[in-house]
Amino acid sequence: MMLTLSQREMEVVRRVLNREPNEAEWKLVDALWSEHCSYKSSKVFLRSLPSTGPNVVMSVEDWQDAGAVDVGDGWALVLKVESHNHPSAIDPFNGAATGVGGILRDIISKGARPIALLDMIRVGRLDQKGKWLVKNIISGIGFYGNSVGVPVVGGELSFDETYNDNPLVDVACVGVVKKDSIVPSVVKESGLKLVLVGFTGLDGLGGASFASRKLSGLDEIGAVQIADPFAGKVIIDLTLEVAKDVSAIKDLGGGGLAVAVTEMANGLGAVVNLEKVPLRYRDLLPEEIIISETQERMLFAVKPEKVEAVCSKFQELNYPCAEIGEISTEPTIRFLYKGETVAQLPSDLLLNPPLVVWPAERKERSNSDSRPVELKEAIVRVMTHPDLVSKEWAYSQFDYEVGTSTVVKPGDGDSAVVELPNGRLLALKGDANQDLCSEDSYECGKAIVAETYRNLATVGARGIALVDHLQFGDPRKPEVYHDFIEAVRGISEASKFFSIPVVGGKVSFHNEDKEGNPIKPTPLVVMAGLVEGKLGKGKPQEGSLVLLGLT
Amino acid sequence: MRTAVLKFPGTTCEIDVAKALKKVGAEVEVVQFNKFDPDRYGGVVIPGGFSFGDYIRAGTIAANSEAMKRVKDMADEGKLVLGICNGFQILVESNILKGALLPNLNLRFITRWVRVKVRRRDTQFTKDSKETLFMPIAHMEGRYFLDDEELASRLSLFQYVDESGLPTPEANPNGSILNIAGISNDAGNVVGLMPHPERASFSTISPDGSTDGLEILKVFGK
Amino acid sequence: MYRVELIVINKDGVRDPEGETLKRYVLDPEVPNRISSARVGKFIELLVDASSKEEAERLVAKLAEEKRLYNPIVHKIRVRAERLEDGSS
Amino acid sequence: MYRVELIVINKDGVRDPEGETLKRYVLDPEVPNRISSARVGKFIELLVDASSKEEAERLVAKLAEEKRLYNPIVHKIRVRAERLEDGSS
Ligand SMILES: Nc1ncnc2c1ncn2[C@@H]1O[C@H](COP(=O)(O)OP(=O)(O)O)[C@@H](O)[C@H]1O
Repeated sequence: MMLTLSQREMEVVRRVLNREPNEAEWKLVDALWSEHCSYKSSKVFLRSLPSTGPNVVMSVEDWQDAGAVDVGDGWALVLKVESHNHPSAIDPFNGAATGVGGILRDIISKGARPIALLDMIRVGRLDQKGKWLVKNIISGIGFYGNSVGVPVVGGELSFDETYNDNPLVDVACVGVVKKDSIVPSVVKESGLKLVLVGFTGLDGLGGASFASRKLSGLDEIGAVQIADPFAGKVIIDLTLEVAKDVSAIKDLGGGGLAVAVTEMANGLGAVVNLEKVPLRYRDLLPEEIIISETQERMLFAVKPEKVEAVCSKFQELNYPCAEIGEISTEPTIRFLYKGETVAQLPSDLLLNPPLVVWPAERKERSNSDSRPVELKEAIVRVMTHPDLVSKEWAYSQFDYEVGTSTVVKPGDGDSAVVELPNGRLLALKGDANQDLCSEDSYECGKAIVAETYRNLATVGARGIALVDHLQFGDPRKPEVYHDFIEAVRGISEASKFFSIPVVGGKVSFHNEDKEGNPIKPTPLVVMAGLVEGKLGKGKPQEGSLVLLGLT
Repeated sequence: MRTAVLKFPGTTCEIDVAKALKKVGAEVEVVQFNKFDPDRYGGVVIPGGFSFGDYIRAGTIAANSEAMKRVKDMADEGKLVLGICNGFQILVESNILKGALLPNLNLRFITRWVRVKVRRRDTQFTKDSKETLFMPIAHMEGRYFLDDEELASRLSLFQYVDESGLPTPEANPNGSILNIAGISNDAGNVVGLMPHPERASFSTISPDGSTDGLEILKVFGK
Repeated sequence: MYRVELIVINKDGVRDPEGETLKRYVLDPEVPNRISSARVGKFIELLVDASSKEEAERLVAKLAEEKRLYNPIVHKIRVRAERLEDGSS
Repeated sequence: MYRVELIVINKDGVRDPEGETLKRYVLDPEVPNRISSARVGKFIELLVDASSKEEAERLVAKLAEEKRLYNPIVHKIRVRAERLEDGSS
């Protein structure tokens, strides 16, 4: 059994339970207490980000879901960003594609219709492997986004050797929903039925135990997730159709059913009958069903009398849908298989891992690699850097016109602009700056917020909300942790300065190369804004160039 | 005209098409493929997207559906049938229109605004339309092919052209024979094309404010 | 039980850009003059319940035709069945 | 001259949405219970100049690996060579 829990954490579990958990229970705790799901190393700092404001409809509760802001006429905008870095490093096509699928399901979990995607890609040296990575990442994003009919309206494509082994694939999505129809991710009453749609398979299983049992020598298999955008599209369409009939929606991401059920119960309890879970492979073990990370699945909490109505929609398209359990009053999460208890743990324990604060230390910076450069050489170097050449080959592979609302298209402006259902124009942009961040992460945190805002301003928009994504190396390394803390401080300060609520975000640690060196710190922000007055669009025909600010 | 917009699982453009059809005054209904009653409609539009994921080949699985047998009946009765992008692929895969749509020559998905020239006036869709139309394409498998060039030329309805109206190789985004962007049957009531007229129906999103797509769609408004 | 391979490939005379690109940009620079042709197609493998190799092949060929798993204007197919040892029939 | 087939297909245990969709929406409705599995992959056919079947297969397997014609994390390959009668070697 492979666990990521520390000795100290295991002690806490034993003490609270006053017994030794069984294997399935360890895996359950391991999934819920993972950095990915629990934010145990980052939560303390994330609390400093300003998450409220007059326009905030739904703020981020415990950093688990997308937030929403008011965009007028009864409409709310839901916004989220996420990365799929590690899967993209080993299987760039499916890794990037499943990243798109994941972010889309976050948006539909709120009952919102996804209307636009952004992709921010960072890869290393453009050697044979680098080219293979970019090419497949871009086609993977297009494959999923195009197939489900959500336009990819903008993004970034940047190159830096720090990403040689660890490319960064960030995707952001915005969706729209009537303010009074937002669906929560958590339940408030017991007696609701848990309904799961989609098959469960081997995908994302830690691998070790399964591989050694059945597929000797193929340890990575479980870790590979294959994208199925067709299933993704069915899920999007039908989830939005049944949203009015359900009490809560949760998508299944990292940690699978274990995490979705526990977080949905939110302190109440749940009973899940694992034999009712529709399986793609008959011989999955009960504890594997609990933590499988198969894509294109959703969990609904549904009033008993509505279950039939919800499932019949899916069954009509031959898509599996099953009632697998219910929400209980007793605050315990119980997984049963044919009546036998597989795992039984207090909700409280699962939802509250011991938080950690690692030692932090500022790294000595050396400015040694600066040398005098000739102006001509500098200009040529800058103008031919792959970061700055036309990205048309990339964005022309995305269907950025679907939805008939993309007003400012990729390549046409510094921000993308899409038309909202109420006729208002929404500007979107994502930015990061790994070079500045490796110099001074605090200044960089401020600078990327300001840069994103400037990009919105070029189309005449004022920022209304942002989401951030904090990508760093191993938090147990003091310099890495220091940079992380400082970046959050910078983003927080700038967001407060501009009065822009941070309505969501994500943290991705452990981004490092094969030798264990961390990537340059790469916090990233995505901002949404509304165009006020006239849209700034198109190429200027005449006029003077005016430069603002000190050079 | 009462017009059905036929939705398969994986169709992505049904809302856009319905929006554009309403603009020309058509009475539009988006219909699920398994609930399609052709007798209720004077015309049908099969919109773009990735029906059944476009697995095996674009349009193949949808072409096997009952719904497409009914579309065939409508076509035979002389009703209006329009297939856009994936809809064109489905019409070809169902043998309602002749030929094949192969992967683009550059093997990549391509989004781009293109100009097409109207080559025939004997269809209800084009009998009084403008000479050239500006519309976007967005597809992976749009290279029109037919093993009989003479026939292809006869069916050819829209042809990719450059700024000066010539069907040059540079104007051909995907390698279609004879720069074919769309075809019609001999009777002129069934049309399939790769460009998206519904995306060229709103001046806010077209690069030059034009709305040439309406030229093709307006027949449903009658 | 039979394992049946259905291979769908462009007819001779229909361009195959994937094969051409593979040959020109990947294979020829690596092993010049060793590879005189490259064609790329689709591979479909089915496990079929049938009473003989011929029946399995006939069934798959019929399905390919009727369900248009290939487009006869551009593609040709090859069907090959092989009996599986532990099959039930 | 050898005709070499290179088949690239998802590993066992790695799911194959294309095969699943084909089975669920096309094959099962047409011939229920006759087909127990459908997998879809890529088919590459090369004409290779080599001195033996083994050498031809080795060359193609090496090219597949080095030129990333498949991703070993996700795919497995099969390589099969066959001597052509009128071949030059
Ligand atoms: N990965 C990508 N996906 C989609 N659009 C992209 C991507 N990378 C760049 N773009 C688009 O290409 C255009 C130019 O990009 P870039 O050169 O990075 O501009 P900027 O320096 O202003 O950010 C922008 O419209 C941007 O949204």
